Amino acid sequence: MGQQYLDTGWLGVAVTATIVAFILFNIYRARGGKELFIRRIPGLTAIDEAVGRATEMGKPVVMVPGLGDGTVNAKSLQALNIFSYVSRVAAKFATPIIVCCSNASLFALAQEVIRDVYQQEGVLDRYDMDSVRFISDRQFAFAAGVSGLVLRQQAAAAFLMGEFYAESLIMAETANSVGAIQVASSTETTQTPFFIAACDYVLIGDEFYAASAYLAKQPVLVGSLIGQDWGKAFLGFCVLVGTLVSSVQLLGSTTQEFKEGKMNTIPERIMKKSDTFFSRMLNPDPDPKIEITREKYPADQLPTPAPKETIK
Amino acid sequence: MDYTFIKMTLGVLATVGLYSVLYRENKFYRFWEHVFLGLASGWALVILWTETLKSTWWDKMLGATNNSGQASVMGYWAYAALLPIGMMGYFVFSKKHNWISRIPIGIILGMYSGQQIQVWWNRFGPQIDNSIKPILPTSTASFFKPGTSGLAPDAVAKINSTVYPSQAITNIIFVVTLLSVMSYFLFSFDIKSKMLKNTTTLGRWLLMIGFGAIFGSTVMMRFTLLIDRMYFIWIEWFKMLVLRQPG
Amino acid sequence: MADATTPEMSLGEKLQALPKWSLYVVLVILTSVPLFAKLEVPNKPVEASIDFYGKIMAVPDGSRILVGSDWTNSTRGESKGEMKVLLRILMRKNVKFAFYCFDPQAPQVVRDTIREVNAERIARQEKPYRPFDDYVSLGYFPNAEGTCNAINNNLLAAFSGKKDTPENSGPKDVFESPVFAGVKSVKDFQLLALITASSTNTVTLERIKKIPLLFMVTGVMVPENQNYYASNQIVGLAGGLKGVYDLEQLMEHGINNPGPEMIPSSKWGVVPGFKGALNSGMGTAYYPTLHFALLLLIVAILTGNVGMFLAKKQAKKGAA
Amino acid sequence: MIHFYSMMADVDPKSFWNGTNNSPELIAMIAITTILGFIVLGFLMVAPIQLRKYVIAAVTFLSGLFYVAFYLFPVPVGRKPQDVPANIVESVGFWISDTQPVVANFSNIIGGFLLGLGIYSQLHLHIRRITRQQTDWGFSVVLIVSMVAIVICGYGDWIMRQGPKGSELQLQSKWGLLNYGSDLLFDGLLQQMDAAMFSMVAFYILSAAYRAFRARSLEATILLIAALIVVLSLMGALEYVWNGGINNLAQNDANSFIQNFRLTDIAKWLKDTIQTPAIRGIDFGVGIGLLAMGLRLWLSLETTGGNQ
Repeated sequence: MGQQYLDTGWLGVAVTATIVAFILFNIYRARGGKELFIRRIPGLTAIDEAVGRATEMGKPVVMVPGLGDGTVNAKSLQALNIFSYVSRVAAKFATPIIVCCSNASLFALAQEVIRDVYQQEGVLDRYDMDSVRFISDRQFAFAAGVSGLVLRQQAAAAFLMGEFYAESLIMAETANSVGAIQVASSTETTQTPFFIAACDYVLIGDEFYAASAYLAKQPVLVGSLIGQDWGKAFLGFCVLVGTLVSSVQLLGSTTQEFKEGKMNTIPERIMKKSDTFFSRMLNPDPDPKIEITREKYPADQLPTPAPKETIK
Repeated sequence: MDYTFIKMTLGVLATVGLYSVLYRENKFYRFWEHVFLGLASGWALVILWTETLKSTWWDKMLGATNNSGQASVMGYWAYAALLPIGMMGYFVFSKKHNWISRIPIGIILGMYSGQQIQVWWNRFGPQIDNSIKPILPTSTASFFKPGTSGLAPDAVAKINSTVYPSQAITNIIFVVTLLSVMSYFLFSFDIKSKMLKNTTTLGRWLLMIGFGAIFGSTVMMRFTLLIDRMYFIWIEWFKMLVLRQPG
Repeated sequence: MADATTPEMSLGEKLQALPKWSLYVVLVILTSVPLFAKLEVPNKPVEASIDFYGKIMAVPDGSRILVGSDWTNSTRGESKGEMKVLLRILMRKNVKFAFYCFDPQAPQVVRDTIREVNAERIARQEKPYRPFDDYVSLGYFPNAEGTCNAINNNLLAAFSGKKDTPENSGPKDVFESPVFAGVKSVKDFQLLALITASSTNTVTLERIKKIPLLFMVTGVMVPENQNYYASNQIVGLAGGLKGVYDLEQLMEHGINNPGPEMIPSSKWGVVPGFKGALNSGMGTAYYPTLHFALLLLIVAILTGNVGMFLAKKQAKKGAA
Repeated sequence: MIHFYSMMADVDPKSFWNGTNNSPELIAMIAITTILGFIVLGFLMVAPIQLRKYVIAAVTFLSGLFYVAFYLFPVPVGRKPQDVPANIVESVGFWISDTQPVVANFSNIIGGFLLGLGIYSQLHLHIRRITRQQTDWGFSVVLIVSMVAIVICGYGDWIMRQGPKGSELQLQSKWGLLNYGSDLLFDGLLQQMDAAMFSMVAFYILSAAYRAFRARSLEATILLIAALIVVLSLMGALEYVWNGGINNLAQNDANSFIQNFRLTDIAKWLKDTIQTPAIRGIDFGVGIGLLAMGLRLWLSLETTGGNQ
């Protein structure tokens, strides 16, 4: 049996696998052409409204796919999915767009994705390479650059979506001060209240992940979204059942205690949380003394040790 | 005029310059903004080699020797493959081969997504465990948990291990909060059923309490950083450098 | 933009439309002036801070811990205070430590902070902490995710090839340092204390599972980490300026330490403080000033709301 | 000291994947790998269009597969230094855990190689602005000058520190122009500007709170009250007065039930009972969302950019 299964128990793998299965199954269903329902997310209508407004005013739409951690990741990619929808609309009405990227890999991807959009809309001539920009990969230089841009360009709409940290409010307030419509969403729970305070429309929590499913209406996304719902429902159910079961168990008493991989009999005492069924499942306590002896590599396959005098 | 004075004064100027945008966008701000962006990108170029590629790529690829010139770390040749892979990214500007730039990105995203699957349980398992709370009182001796000050340790331990009605209620609120907030984020269920509708609304209210609390504790930090800036300007620069007084 | 106030506005509308810059000016004044005065404010440490202090004091003297540092000057106000508190405790307990960073600037900032704390110690005739012998800088690691995985999975491989510079000598392999004497895996460190201002907190607790984690985070991260603290994924938490001030007070008074200003805790026995040592730091310096800023915030919010209600009344009157 | 020897042995046993520093075989392998890499690149350029999709998908899948295996594949129990794997399963287990530290930095290294793209985009924009004398072209000059300056000073300083006299540079008295330059630009300016920009958030919070925190709706009111309670609980002085008052009500009886209404306890209750589960509720959702996103990316199930 592997160390990792001793540490986390099979349960972790099982639960992860279950949720993965849920997601894949629903994607499969959706791909099968089954019409699946997803609820309207308030605030999404705002996207079209914002772009429309920008078109009337002939001012640019600014899009910021968040900070990201040095390289491109799923969150910024998700933001790009939403932005490709926005730029699709913008491309139709020839509304100028600016996408501000915080790292080079994201810039490379955005550059390609957005150009694809213009190409698909058959207006590649309208695409300006400088509308997708690398601002800075340094958090606050990025913030300074974006706010400067927003102020000078007098942006009519700002989309702040993805991984935002402290800079969230700098950008939101600046955009607000030039009277831009703002649609915002941060995967960082801690920033959401500030978006709520400063922006017109906010996508909370994983509404952000739901958004692109709703906009793009790709079967894959819709299916995955439903799979996620099943996952959430499943977790909620586990918590509920777990709570009831252990609450009842705690009323009783026990004469057994599970410790370091063994069940020991002990004098009767009231149940502790650690004795309950769920707690035991979730906290496997492997025997730390498991030993396995294997043969060793011959010394000549090891790098030559440094002479002693060099080591203090 | 010694070096420290110049350095600190420049820092103060830069600070004031950036602050000036609070009043309105102006040339002074624009100047410092561009200095900032220039320095940031330049610095990124510097640390690209000195802090990232040198230590995590070049040295690992060639291995290292300790002071006496003996091998102390083996070199891994596989790293060499990363250079051509990195170069593929530069095809993004090519009309014909831009798709190749998707390969390095694909690798980065692949590793990222693999780890999402790896770490999911590590992060949420313990939280699920902790969310399972006793909601039935194990003792009705008193409604509230008795105070423990001035009691013997074992008595304290006994009180702490008992679930009093008040705690049971608290725990119920906890579980209800968790579940109703989660229900708010169910997208595929049609909110026709009154029951679900109510829980989601409740969920949204409870969310707002959470956000309020977050706002509260964030304010502390933001103000602290401003205070620190003011400390830099008034105490470290003005008082200690300009007036030459002890802090 | 509701900046311009016009004479014919009613009081209610005026209260709702104070020009931004006026608020800003008041804020600057309120955060500057109190700094010149030396103020003392009472305080009650939160449970998380008490646990932090208890855990770090429980580390046997002369043993070793791992320190993750992931902050730069941009969060100096909070993170530096936290770092200083940690360093003071470790040095007084003569606990050796190795620190790694996930931000290219972090190593330098840590070294500067250590230099400051050493200066304090020298001024008080205490032995300073010497690089390489008492602590090792493992330097910067660009990829937090991968590195944390590696630390948990194979610490030696994760840190292999890293060099640090002892006093008056060239760079040496970190494994030659006494700090790493006999180290085979991450389990040979008592615990990991992470001072972070970024999302490396989750990255760390998602991946490093083999030793207890203590976090020192910025104020904004407190609620998120409160969650991990509640689920015992981290065993102690110092959050923001309040956390720093808590710890500075705990260093002064200890836990359940009989006396006029005893800090009680049912979780802990008597944990001594460092009476007479230099315990006051940035927390003590900034915490009073914070009050004025927070007060302004509250006043501003109330003004806005009062204004709103007055305006509503006005409107009703107008309608009637 | 013996631990050092055994430790080095723990780090890398000689294997197919590594070689000793400067050893001819290592250098040869490096050369071969690089050349192969570029040959592959050459092939890709002539690759038929219908193949492209699969190439990208395969690459993504393989790189993701490593960490999935790292998670799922049984880690051999109680492995000790210099152990030889007992069977095929173990040798794979060993290989995975030995390779992970190597793979760990790949994405950052590749990301590093891509940095040039970002810099190129910046320079392209600003140089064009200068050559065409567009508005604010002067500021573009400023940007480029400061970029060049810090690059020169930064590398100059670094090279000097790597050199034989490197350790001397810990003393400012030994500094040369480049050292001063890099210290001034980085420590004196860049760091300070970071801090300055960050601290500006305080102003924005104040104005946002003043503008937006109005008891307009029930939701807003709830948010407002919760925020106020926490803010108040952060003010030690006020907290002290409040708790003192409560204490008097309770006639200093530490065990009185009224003690539950100390500001500290109310805030704590709010934190533990509402805030924590609320955040956890969101996190569960976001976590699963991330997991799903990861899964879709790993298996290349969706077309990035939401093509229609």
